[in-house]
This record gives sequence, C-alpha cells and structure tokens, in this order.
Amino acid sequence: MSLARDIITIAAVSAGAFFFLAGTVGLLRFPDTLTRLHALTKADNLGLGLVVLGLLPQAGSLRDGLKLVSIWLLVLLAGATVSQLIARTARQGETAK
Amino acid sequence: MNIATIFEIVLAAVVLGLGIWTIAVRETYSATVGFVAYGLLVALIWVRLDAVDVALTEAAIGGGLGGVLLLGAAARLRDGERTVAETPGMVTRVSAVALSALTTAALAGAIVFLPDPAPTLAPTVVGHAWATSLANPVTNVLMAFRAMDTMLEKVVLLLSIIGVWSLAPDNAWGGHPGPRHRADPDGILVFLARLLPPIGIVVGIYIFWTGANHPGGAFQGGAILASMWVLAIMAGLTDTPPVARRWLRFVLVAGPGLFLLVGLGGLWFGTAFLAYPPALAKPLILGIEVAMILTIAATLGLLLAGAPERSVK
Amino acid sequence: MSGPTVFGLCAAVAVGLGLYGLITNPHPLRKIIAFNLLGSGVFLLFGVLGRRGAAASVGNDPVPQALVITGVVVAFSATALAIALLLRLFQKTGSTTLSSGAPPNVSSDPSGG
Amino acid sequence: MTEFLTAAVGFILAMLALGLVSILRGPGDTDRMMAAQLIGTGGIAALLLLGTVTGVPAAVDVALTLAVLATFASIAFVKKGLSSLEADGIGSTEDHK
Repeated sequence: MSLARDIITIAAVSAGAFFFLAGTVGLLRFPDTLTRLHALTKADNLGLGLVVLGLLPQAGSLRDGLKLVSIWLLVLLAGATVSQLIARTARQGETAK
Repeated sequence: MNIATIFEIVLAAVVLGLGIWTIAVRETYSATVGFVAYGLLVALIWVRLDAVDVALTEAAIGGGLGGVLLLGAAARLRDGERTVAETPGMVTRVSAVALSALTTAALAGAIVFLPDPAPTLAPTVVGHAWATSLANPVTNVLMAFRAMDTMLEKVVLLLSIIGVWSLAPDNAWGGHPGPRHRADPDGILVFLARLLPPIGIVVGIYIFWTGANHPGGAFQGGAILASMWVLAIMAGLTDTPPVARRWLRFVLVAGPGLFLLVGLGGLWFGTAFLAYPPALAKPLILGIEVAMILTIAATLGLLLAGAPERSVK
Repeated sequence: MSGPTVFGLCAAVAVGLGLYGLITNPHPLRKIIAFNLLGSGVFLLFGVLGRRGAAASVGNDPVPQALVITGVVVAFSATALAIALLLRLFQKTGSTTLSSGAPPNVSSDPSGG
Repeated sequence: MTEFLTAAVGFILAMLALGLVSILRGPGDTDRMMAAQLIGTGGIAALLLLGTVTGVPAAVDVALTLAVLATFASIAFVKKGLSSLEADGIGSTEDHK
C-alpha cells in the first residue's frame, strides 16, 4: 500500500516539477509580457496542483489534506485575479504608446 | 556530501544571489522586488532550521507586509530618483568593502569555530511548560517566561505609529492616512477584495489559535488580518479611518494596556510583575493574546497606510 | 559541512552585503533595504546558533526564536517609521537626498506643513 | 522517498531562481509585477515539499500564510506599479472610474 502511495507521489511531483520547468522556459524564451504571463500562470498553477496532488498520499490526516487542497485553491484564485490585473495594465501600456 | 547538503547549498546560493541583486541593482523598484523575494525565501531557510514560528513571522513580515511597505515607498519616490547623484568615492567604496569583508569573516569564524552543541535554554523551557499548560515552547517564552520583552515590543509598535502620525502636515492633522482608492465596483479587484478577506480572516484566526500548541501566534495572525484590511482599503471598499477617532486609539492601546494590567495584577496578588498564577495562566495568556491580535492588526495596517494625508471633511 | 553551518555562512555574507549597501548606496530607501538585509542576516545567525542548541525534543532553541520574532517586529516598526520620515522629506523638499549641500526646494511644498 | 522529494525541492528552487532572473531583468514594470506571483507559487510548492521532507507538519501552515500574503503582495505590486504608471498618463484600469 505504501509502495502505491509512493509511486503516486513520485509521478505527480515529477509532473509538477516538469510544469515548473515549462513555466520557467516560457518566462525565459517568450518575447512579450502577455505570453510570459501565460507561461507563468498556466505552468505554475498546474505545477503547484500536481505537487499538492503528489503530497496528498503523504498527508498525515484528513485535515492536513484539506489544508493542502485549500492552499491550492487560494493560489488559483489569486493567480487568476492577479494575472487579469497585470494583463490589463500591460495592454493599456501598449495602446498608450 | 549527500543530497540534503546539496539542497541547502542551492537554497543558500539563491538567497545570497537575491541579496546581491538587492544591493547591486541600479533601480530602486527592482531592488525592492528582489528584497521581497529574498524575504519569502528566507522563510524556507527558517523551516529548514526547524524554527517554524520564525518562518511564519518572516513570511508575514519579510515577504508580505514589509515588501508592500517598501514597494509603496519605491513607487512614490520614483520621481526623486534622478535627484540622487552623489555616489561615494573610491576610497569610501574600498574601505566599505574591507569593513564588510572583515565583518563577514569574523561572523563566519564564529559560526565555524564556536562549540557545537551550543549552550541552550531549551531543556529549561520545556521543563517549565507545565506552568502555562501551553505546548508551544516559543509561545511560552514570548508570553510567559520573557513576557516583559513582548510587552515592550508592543510599546515599540505603539511608539512607531505615534512617530508616523506626528509626521502629518498641519492641514491633514488627525485625518485619513494614505490616498483614497477608488475602483470599478464590478471590477475584478473588488471581486477579490470581497471574496478573499473572509477566507483570510479565518486563516488569521486559525494561525493565532493554533499558536498555543503549534507554531503560530498573535503576531502572525495579526499580520494576516492586517493584510486583509489593507486589501479592502486598496480595492476602495473602505477608507482608512481618521487617526483622531477615539475607538481606533482605544484598539491601538488595548493590547499593551491589558498586558500591563495583568502584569500589575501579578505584582499585586502574586510575587512579581507579570507573574501569572499557574491555575489562571492559560486563560490570562489567551485573553492578552486576543486583545493583542486586534491591536497588532490595527497597528500593522496603519503602519502600512502611513502618515495622515487628507483632512476629515 | 552540516546544514546549519551552510546557512550560518550565508547569514554572515548577508550581514556583510547589508553593511556594504548601507555605507555605499546614496539613496535613503536603498539604505533602509540594506539595513533590513543586515538585520535579517543577524536573525539568521541567531537561528543557526539556536539550531545547534537544539535539545529536549525541541528542534530549535525556543529562546533565540522568541528573540528573533520580537526583533522582526521591532525591525518592521523601525522600517515603517523610517519610510514615513523619508516620504515626508520627499514631500517637503522634492528630493530624497540626505546631504545638506543639495539646494533645498522648500517653496514647492503643496501641503503647507 | 526523502531523497526524491529533496531533489524535487532543489529543482523547483532552481526553476524559481531562473524565472526570477528573467522577470527581474524584464524590460517593463509589468514584468516585474509577476515576481510576487512567481515566488508565491514556487515558494509554496517548495515549502510543502520541504515540510514533508523535514517532517515539519507546521510547514503547511507557513504555506497557508504565504498563500494569503502572496496574494496580497501581488495585488499591491499591481496597484503600486499602476499608481506610478498613472503619473505618466498610462494605465487607469481599475482606478478612477
């Protein structure tokens, strides 16, 4: 049973790490603000989600698991809002030029 | 060299890289962003050092509130950046390098050569935990064994808010701190400022409540509450209160005031200033902390808002 | 080389960096940031020594931890006061320089303070 | 398991550092606004993994605090960055309507 849990953890955390890698590559390679924002938010939210998913089998209790999931939901909410705001600022900055 | 050590070296290198960036970069705004990143990552080091209480404080202050404070100042001072021209000469620079290198070498020497294990008070603290029936040793030190420090720390917070307020121009004396923010009532910022504070307040109270037995406490919880208040202010949902309001001043002194009263009570009924009778220790500490979390949240929020700028209309 | 030692050396360098920035950087806000960096290095040194003093089923000596928490709060309030002073100076003179040789621009104070 | 998770934290930290380099270097202020978001997500992922590795369950609470405060900091980044842009007559997304 613990082997199965460890396999889930390793698979999910590796996938999460891959998305962090993808996000960073996007940040380094994409040319302008909007595409970089896209890379950052997509990759990071999915990356964190997979890391949380991977850590769920290792969580000690139901309460810890719920905390993990709620952290992810909070970050999703924040990411969605903040990237909207940044994108609007970036677009207005462009049209004003 | 095992993988844990490699990880620690990577973490230290990233943190130091951010420190160098903060000092060396030309633009003040970038330096501020670098310092916020530094503050958040230092929290990781604290977790690694098994000092989660400090990690919480560092995440709340170093990364959150302190960063916002510095950032606001950087944004408002941006026009003044050009006026600063006088960079120090070569001699100053070289002697500064020498002095800093010497300090670093001395501290590094202390780290390498001091005895390991270091002298410690941990067994004493753990041994006396029965006196308060709280399981978190750091809370015990803060609220009971060295309660005097914590009380004076709250007085320092109060003094600094008095200092900030006394910088108000004459026409704004006793008025609202900071600019009045307005936002689109259907906009996304207002949406978040309506959605997040209830969650944030629950998290803040949770961090405060869990502080009795696990890492957490009034200060960390208060910092979260303060950030939710400032978020509502930034979204224009509410305004900063005029600093002359009586209820506001009452909230600001409630924490240290109650602390002082309990301390004097210890002197009157018991043996020493701030001596709690063991049977009442836990309720007394909790009472002080409840008063303190409100005071801390109000003080931190007002410190972020700054000096009064608009008079009461 | 154990973990706490790595972080201890990191803290020592942070103190040096902060000291250097405090002396050489002419911008007052940068001096404030540098001072905070210095302070954070000192706090970390406390944490490293507390980690070495870990005993009695506590991962890190609680006394230095409590000292550091108090220190962080005091550093924050000092920073807030310093920034308020700086903003007021900027509002009053239109510049952020600390040297007395710079031409003052007092007449441009709109707030009449 | 511990080794794998430690390596994952190190990897995510390295990605975080690389992403920060590209963001801090980034030409516009809108790029720098992403910094808080990036550190928030990456830092939370690293903290959660680190808590599991080190056996410090309270690290989840630190991550929770970080999730709330990083959101707050990101908003402040955008708002403060915005107010400085407004001086140049650009960007009045949410303000002054």
